[in-house]
Amino acid sequence: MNIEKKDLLQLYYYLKLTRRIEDRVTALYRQGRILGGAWTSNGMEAISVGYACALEKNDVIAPYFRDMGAFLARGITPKRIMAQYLGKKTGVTGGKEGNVHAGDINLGVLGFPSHLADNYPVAVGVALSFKIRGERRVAAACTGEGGTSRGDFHEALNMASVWKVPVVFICNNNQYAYSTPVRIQMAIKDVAERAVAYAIPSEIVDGNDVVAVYSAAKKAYDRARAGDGPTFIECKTMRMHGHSEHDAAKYVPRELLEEWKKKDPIINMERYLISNKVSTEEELVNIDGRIKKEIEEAEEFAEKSPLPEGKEALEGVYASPI
Amino acid sequence: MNIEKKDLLQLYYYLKLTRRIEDRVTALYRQGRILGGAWTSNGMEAISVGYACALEKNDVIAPYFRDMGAFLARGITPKRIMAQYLGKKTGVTGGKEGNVHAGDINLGVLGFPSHLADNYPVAVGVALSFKIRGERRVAAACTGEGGTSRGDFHEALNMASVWKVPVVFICNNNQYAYSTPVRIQMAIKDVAERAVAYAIPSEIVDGNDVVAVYSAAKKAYDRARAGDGPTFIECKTMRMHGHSEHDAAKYVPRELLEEWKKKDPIINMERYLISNKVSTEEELVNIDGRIKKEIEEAEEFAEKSPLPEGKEALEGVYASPI
Amino acid sequence: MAEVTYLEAISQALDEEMTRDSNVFLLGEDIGYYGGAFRVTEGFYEKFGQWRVIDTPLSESGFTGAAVGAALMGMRPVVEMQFADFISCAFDQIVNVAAKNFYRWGGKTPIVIRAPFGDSVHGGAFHSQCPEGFFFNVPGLKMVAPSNPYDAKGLLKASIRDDDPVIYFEHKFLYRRIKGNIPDEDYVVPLGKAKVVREGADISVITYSAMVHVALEAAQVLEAEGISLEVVDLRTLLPLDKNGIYDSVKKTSKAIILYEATRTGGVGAEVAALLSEDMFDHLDGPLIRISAPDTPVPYSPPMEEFYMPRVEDVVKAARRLAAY
Amino acid sequence: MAEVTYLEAISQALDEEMTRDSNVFLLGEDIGYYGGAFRVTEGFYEKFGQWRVIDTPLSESGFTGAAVGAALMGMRPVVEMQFADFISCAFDQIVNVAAKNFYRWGGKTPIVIRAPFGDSVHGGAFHSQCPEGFFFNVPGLKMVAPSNPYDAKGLLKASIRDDDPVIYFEHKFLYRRIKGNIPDEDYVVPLGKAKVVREGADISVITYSAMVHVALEAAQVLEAEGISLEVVDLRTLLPLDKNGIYDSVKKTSKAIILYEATRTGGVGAEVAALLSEDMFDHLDGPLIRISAPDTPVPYSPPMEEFYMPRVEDVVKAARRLAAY
Ligand SMILES: Cc1ncc(C[n+]2csc(CCOP(=O)(O)OP(=O)(O)O)c2C)c(N)n1
Ligand SMILES: Cc1ncc(C[n+]2csc(CCOP(=O)(O)OP(=O)(O)O)c2C)c(N)n1
Ligand SMILES: [Mg+2]
Ligand SMILES: [Mg+2]
Repeated sequence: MNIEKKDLLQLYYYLKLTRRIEDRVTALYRQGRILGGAWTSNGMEAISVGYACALEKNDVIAPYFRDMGAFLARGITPKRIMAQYLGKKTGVTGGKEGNVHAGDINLGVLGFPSHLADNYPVAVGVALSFKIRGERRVAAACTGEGGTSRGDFHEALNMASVWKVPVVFICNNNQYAYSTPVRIQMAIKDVAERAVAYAIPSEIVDGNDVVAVYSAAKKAYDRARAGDGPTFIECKTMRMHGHSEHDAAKYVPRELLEEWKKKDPIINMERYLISNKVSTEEELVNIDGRIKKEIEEAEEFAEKSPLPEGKEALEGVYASPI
Repeated sequence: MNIEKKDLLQLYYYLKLTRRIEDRVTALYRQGRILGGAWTSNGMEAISVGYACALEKNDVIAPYFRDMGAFLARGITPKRIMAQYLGKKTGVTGGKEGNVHAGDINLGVLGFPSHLADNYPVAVGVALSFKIRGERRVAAACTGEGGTSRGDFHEALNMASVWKVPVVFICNNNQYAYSTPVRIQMAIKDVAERAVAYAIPSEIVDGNDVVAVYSAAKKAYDRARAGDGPTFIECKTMRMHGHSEHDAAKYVPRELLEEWKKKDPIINMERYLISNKVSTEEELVNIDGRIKKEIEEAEEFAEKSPLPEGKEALEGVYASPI
Repeated sequence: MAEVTYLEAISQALDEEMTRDSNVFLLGEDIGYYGGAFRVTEGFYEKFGQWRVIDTPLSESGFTGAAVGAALMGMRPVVEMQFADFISCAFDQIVNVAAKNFYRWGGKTPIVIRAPFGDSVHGGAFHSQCPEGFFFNVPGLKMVAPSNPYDAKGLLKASIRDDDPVIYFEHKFLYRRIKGNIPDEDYVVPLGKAKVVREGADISVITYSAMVHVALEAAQVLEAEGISLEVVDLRTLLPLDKNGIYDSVKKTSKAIILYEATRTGGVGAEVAALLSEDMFDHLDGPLIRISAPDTPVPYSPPMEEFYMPRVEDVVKAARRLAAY
Repeated sequence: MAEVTYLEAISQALDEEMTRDSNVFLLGEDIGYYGGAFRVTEGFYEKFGQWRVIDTPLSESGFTGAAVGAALMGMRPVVEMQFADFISCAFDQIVNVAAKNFYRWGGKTPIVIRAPFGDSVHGGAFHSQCPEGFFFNVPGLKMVAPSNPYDAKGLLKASIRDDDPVIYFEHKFLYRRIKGNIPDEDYVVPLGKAKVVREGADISVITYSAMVHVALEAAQVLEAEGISLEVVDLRTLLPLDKNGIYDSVKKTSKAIILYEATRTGGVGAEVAALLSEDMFDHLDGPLIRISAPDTPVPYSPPMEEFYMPRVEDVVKAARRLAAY
């Protein structure tokens, strides 16, 4: 696939933005400034950046909680995201929800329900609406490999294939579901084998190679848009931290982490851009500088934003209150 | 597989018993003597008879509502079954439930919950208990091809394979789920393709050939007992009546029914027994005579049995009432 | 004006809403080519085509989730559960996704879930349940349960036009047994409004769905004895029309709460709780709940009959309260 | 006697029951090698082995169904939901299979489902719910919700030894915050018995789980004002200990019902309904329910605080009732 420079640099930008924003989240969580939990996509950024950047403006995503990159790439700004983490009124959900449990229908981002794989049937319904209305839009849904053990995964893929709707299922296979390794999550080697049961074509890609993810996603979206139905894309990666910030992940063999450290998606991409002469080191440093500034501003914005008032808890239960 | 004469005759006996008892159920339903619904396994008897007869005494089944043959083969007597249909106190559930929504733990028969495929994870749990306790017993669960679209199907097969427990999944693929043909139930050709997603070996058998079902089941049980884990068996058949007695099934092409009429499992088996000189026509007529008598007695028993009293409805909600 | 059955009223509402708004479409098992287990959508497949009357795989959670997704895109899906009993398979999608989307992130989710419920077909524990209690502790959901053709049509239209997820409980017993006149013109019955279906002076019977008819029968029996029942049909179960309930009890000072679901934790408990909180000074006697007992629905006729609330239960309770 | 946390009490109960009865085993996500998201089963994997502390795939419905199957074979499985919020995925297996097996066909189903519930970790709508209301209209189930280490251990043992399906709601807020002395010897706290945890004369506060501590705090505040609260800890939610509740209200004639779940249709409604039916002649004032409002659990601290029932809510309600 021939990808233009501006698109490649955009991929790089979102990779780096994701990394830096999540690093700040982690720091703020450790300072006790973010309450609840903090889950990041550290080392896995290429997946959500890749699948989201390959979409068109009118497409829709049903992300899961490691998809910060997709939130950003869809246009949810760092300001709104930082404010969301701090529970501020200016956050994506006005403080109703924390971290990436958020959505913005105008940007084609559905809110992530914690219950893993619940977003898969929802994405099928999104795609179904496109099919019914004859729109050339696609839906992309992502979940972890653990989430693929849930019944809703099965029901979603089955419906999608029978109805041949324009949905692409992405799976972040980071080898663990919390502490549970793939080996006791499923008896197959590749999650992609699951797609066989629905006659859905699948592809396995290096989840640490953003260009690979982007290209595979783009191809699948094209198929979907052409009316050829769903695709399943398994992105192989590794969760480099604990499940969340409060998990030391002692259950992960250190060698595994060492091995994957070498495959960092950002370093990968920098190497790619420079060795292919798409970009210069200087250019990348400039991008990074821009990102740092953006995040500083976002953080400042978030800090200065007001908290909601307690009684706002009562608002917005119904779209048409009685 | 070499099957002894007595076992072959037993298969024949249960096939015929199932057919005759369900014919009576249908007649009584039409007379308004059986309330609610009446679902039969007409033309599909070979499946439940086959998989149940291949089991050992201590094994356990999690049947579904077309498994009259399995109920009978496990030793639930025609008397108790007829009384069950008539809502009598002497029925399998004492009137608490109707038709084959029944179970008898002492005979290794779990009660069927209407919610299709709910019995699949339950059967995995049964098999898990055998594994934990080191018992050489197996569990067999059956559902229709429609039921395999449910999430519980997926979760069950996945767990069974990861845990390698002694369970055998049987699927009655009778080409329709109520009015829904397989073509809009799933995008694959054979239900057995679903097993690939779990690395579970599968077999497709002629569901109208009781010897084939019996042999495939026996082989799968042997595997399970040897500690080699689950098997999935798809039995191809055809639902020869409506979904239930009140469905005329106009949505089924008549030619399909004509075609499958020629493959009636009972006629199949009679032909097999006689052409292989296992049995004589006379012997089979005698068996049938015995069955007729048994059913007459069962019906009489059921008719004469008392109905429960209304207030018995309050009993048995809890095993340990507080 | 035309006389229609309760079932025809439902069918008409679907037909008219689908004709009015191309965003309305249907999903469920056997609703298309076959016309539905209860034949509510007979002829729809021919009229609206396979993509507006979708025969789904056997996947309640899946197709409810799909309805949610379509609703988020501006469609107005109406899901049919073949029997309300199977709604439990879609429980998670309903309570955690559909009901919370709007609050959590502003995702409008206008889905309607039609759930044929209640005892009538001698179906035993799995074809007779009244599952409204499962969903009664779920903010963000709405629930309605009409008792007659007029409300059946008007509430279904209102539910389809509403921007929130609504579970529409249609009673199987009423399908072909209850007839009524309905206007020829388009109308809705607004969500959230109870209705006094019989005025009375002595005791309020607060009830819904099929039990409304039991209450009305009891009222007739009691009239002869000089006890005057007022019958309040809740129509919408969630959120409850508090004022509608209170207005009646202010008048009568006594209340019976009648429902077909099992006793503990159902809609009846909430009505009692509301009255005991807000109407304490108006109450001249204990509240009496009449419901099914706390058991699964039994199959055998004598037990099934025993299980169901009866006219005589209401009559007895009313006599007791009248004498209080 | 030894002082333990609420969490340690739960852990001890599991350990002792597994040691006592080889049929007891555990299933859940990350409970084995890792020791559980809240570390309740830390060290169990090493002690009991992988087939008694089973790390399951991410399949709540599946592993709950598997527990049902094992229970039918005479095992005594204890299932852990990682958060109670995820119990909704297993709803169908719980209400239709586990809860109805015994009634429908005599299948004894002694499973325990441990559900860490309640607000405490600033987890927002999906890590804070009190889902007991979902299951409160389900005959055949039992539900318990201990408020302290003694009950936590005793009720868990009783639940494991019980022959029916039990949902065991353990409150995340109490895990490490509440300590108490428990006997060294084996003991159980029988299911179905409420407990007066503070004697009082004027007003009964009927409550359970973490809210017991809110009630006790309020009682202390009010003591200074001469208002004497009696605090009744329900302990078992299903079936409710009616007599335990009634005995207290007979004494005080007034009642506040305090619960963390959302208001409509929860346990509180049923307690109010029972009192308004059976204790009408004893009541000298309206019943007052104090609960979370009817909204999902909000994340941002000011809203979360607003959402949670507070000591001052109880104090105010008690003053109002005392003056009644
Ligand atoms: C239905 C459900 N059960 C349990 C959880 C709790 N939980 C949150 S993340 C997680 C592990 C997820 O693993 P995976 O799907 O592989 O995603 P990853 O975290 O590895 O990206 C679990 C068990 C949940 N969110 N949803
Ligand atoms: C979860 C669930 N949804 C819906 C139903 C209603 N229903 C009963 S049988 C049936 C069709 C079943 O088809 P299949 O699984 O192929 O079994 P068959 O009747 O063909 O033997 C349906 C939809 C049900 N029993 N369970
Ligand atoms: Mg993972
Ligand atoms: Mg079928």
